[in-house]
Amino acid sequence: MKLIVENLLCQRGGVPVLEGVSFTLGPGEALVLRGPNGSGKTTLLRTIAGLQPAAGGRIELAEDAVAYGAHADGLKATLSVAENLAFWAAIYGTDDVDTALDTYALRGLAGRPAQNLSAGQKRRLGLARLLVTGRPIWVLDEPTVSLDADSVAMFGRAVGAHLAGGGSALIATHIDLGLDARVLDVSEFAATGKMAADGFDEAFA
Amino acid sequence: MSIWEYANPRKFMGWTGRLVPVFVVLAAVLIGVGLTWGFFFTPDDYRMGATVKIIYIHVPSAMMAINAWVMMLVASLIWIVRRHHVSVLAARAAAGVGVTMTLIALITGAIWGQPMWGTWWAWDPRLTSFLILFLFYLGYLALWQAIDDPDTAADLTSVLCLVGSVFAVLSRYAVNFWNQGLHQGASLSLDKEENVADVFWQPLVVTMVGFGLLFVALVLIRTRTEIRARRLHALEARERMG
Amino acid sequence: MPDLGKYGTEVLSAYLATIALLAGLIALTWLRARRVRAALEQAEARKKNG
Amino acid sequence: MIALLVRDLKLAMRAGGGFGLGLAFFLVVTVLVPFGVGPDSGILGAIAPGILWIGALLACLLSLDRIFQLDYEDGSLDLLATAPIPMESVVLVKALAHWLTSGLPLVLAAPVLGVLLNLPAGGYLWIVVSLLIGTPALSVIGTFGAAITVGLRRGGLLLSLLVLPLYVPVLIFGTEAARRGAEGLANTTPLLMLAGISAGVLALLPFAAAAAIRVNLR
Repeated sequence: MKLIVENLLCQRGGVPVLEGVSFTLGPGEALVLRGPNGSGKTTLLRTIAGLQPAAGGRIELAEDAVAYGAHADGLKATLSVAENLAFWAAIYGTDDVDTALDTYALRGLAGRPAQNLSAGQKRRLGLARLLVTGRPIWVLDEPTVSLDADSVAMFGRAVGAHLAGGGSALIATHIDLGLDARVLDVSEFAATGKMAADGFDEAFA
Repeated sequence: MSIWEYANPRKFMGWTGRLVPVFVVLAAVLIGVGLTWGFFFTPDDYRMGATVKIIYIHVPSAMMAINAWVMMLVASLIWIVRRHHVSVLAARAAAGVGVTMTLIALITGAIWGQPMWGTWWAWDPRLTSFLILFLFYLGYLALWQAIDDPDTAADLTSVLCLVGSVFAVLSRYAVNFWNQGLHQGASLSLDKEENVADVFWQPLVVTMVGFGLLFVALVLIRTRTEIRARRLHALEARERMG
Repeated sequence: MPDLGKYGTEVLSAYLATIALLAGLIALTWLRARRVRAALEQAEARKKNG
Repeated sequence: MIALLVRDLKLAMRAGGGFGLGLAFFLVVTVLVPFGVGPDSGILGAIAPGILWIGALLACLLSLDRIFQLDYEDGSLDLLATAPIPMESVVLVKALAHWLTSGLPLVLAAPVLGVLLNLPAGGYLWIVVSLLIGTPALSVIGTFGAAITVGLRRGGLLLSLLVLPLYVPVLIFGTEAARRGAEGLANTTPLLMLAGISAGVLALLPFAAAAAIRVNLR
């Protein structure tokens, strides 16, 4: 399950943000995105996840391959940990809720409503959701926010297992996850306006 | 060069620049002539008396109110199919004119009907459907105001315009059905063509064409303004990005 | 001024309302056109020598 | 998709889910009317179908902006957009959930409130039938309005302005069917028109709503 990105042009609010972005992500590989805030990491990830149309260039990606994880974990406050995971498992048609609970040591919290969890526990539940999607390509935006040291290690191990299992991961983060991952500095692709997007501005300039 | 080239913003600004004054002058002349002709030089109607003179503003504005929405529908379709910025900006420009024309049609229609119905407002099917059209215009304009990103605004308003058009037609028939239900003897039918003797007819055509040209002139000016505003928004966004 | 008979007020009020609304629309359109044109020229100037 | 429906129903039932909100509002509106219109049962009886329909319509409107806004804020909408189920079916399921939690209770409560308004004897059956056919249309049109205004500031206010004009045909045919039924007149035409609108809306609007959501998620 490969992800190929060629000469991608990403836009935010009609203004080009990144241009000429190219990389490939094969099975078992991880790619970490670095770059200052607002340099377009989130826009790039949302474009690859399909939430935003690419303004130019090409993304070659199998259908239903991406599991997207963003700042907001998508948890329902009044549902318990187990119910949240069971819901997403049903949506994705998988049933390995138990492995997800064990990987992130949430077994003890299974019955507790999500609103009574700490920020770290909520984030672990959000990451546990990825295990339930059964999707090979993880596209994650700052996954380790509000995680303490050993939770980060727990996440690192989970990503390692995912890679070993033939999956791949594209992660925007500043923390070293202890993975042998290639690094891509997003600021190298900052848009300079050379590439003509089909936006309004260029047609007028 | 396909016709879409003409709608490229820069070319559009070019060829419309020369056209606007032409339309403005023509519209002013025609409306001036039509109204003075209709107001001063036509006899009173034996039944409606002098109120028949209101026909010269009610009919043209009512026609323009509907034409404006149809134009917005076409422009929205063009935006959705071909992503042409100028057409959706023209739709927004036309909405402003359309809502004013609907308001004029409503007010003049109510005033004209007053002697017949004895009240300022009667739920005549035609007037009621203009009232509903007016609400659709308000929703459309409010949606444009509520969204900052121009592309999102263009997409959402176009979808609303498409759906709104279907419901506007639906409401038109629902109102007809509903009014028959309430008072069997609805007002005497103010069908324009039916009781308009030819002496009233010529000035009416003149004012109609005048209103049409006024509509085109105003939409051209407002579209040019929208294009400039959109260009300004892009420049400011670029400045903010540093 | 033609004799408008008993409906004089109605006819006049209809014409006045229409003229007022049209004048309002034209004024709004014209003022906004000028304001946006001016703001755009400033932005273009800023862009040129910015 | 069933999982989404079950989840939404569970959320509605849970504390703060707002299940009884629409119903309570419908009750209050219907009780208030006689204070405004006067206790004369003759008048009330005549306008009862209209009052019940307007009450049901406003009660539906009340709970519309919660349909997508909560999911938008906690990120679920983004995740649903990348999930294997198409956005059109997400919209349909959301409309169905709204109908089950808000529309259906109104249909059941209407005859009870009809008593307060001195609804003529023949009217009870028809108010239920017309609401039963009409409320799905109210839910789907409302879901479309919610899809357009999700994520916009002051979306709730805008939602009402966009949706109410779209409700006019449903209100006209619904009330007409109920009123004629109450007076013993033939009301098959308005009922058929109402059913036509509900069917058409159910089939076509989810595509427009899904497109609107994709635009809002950009």
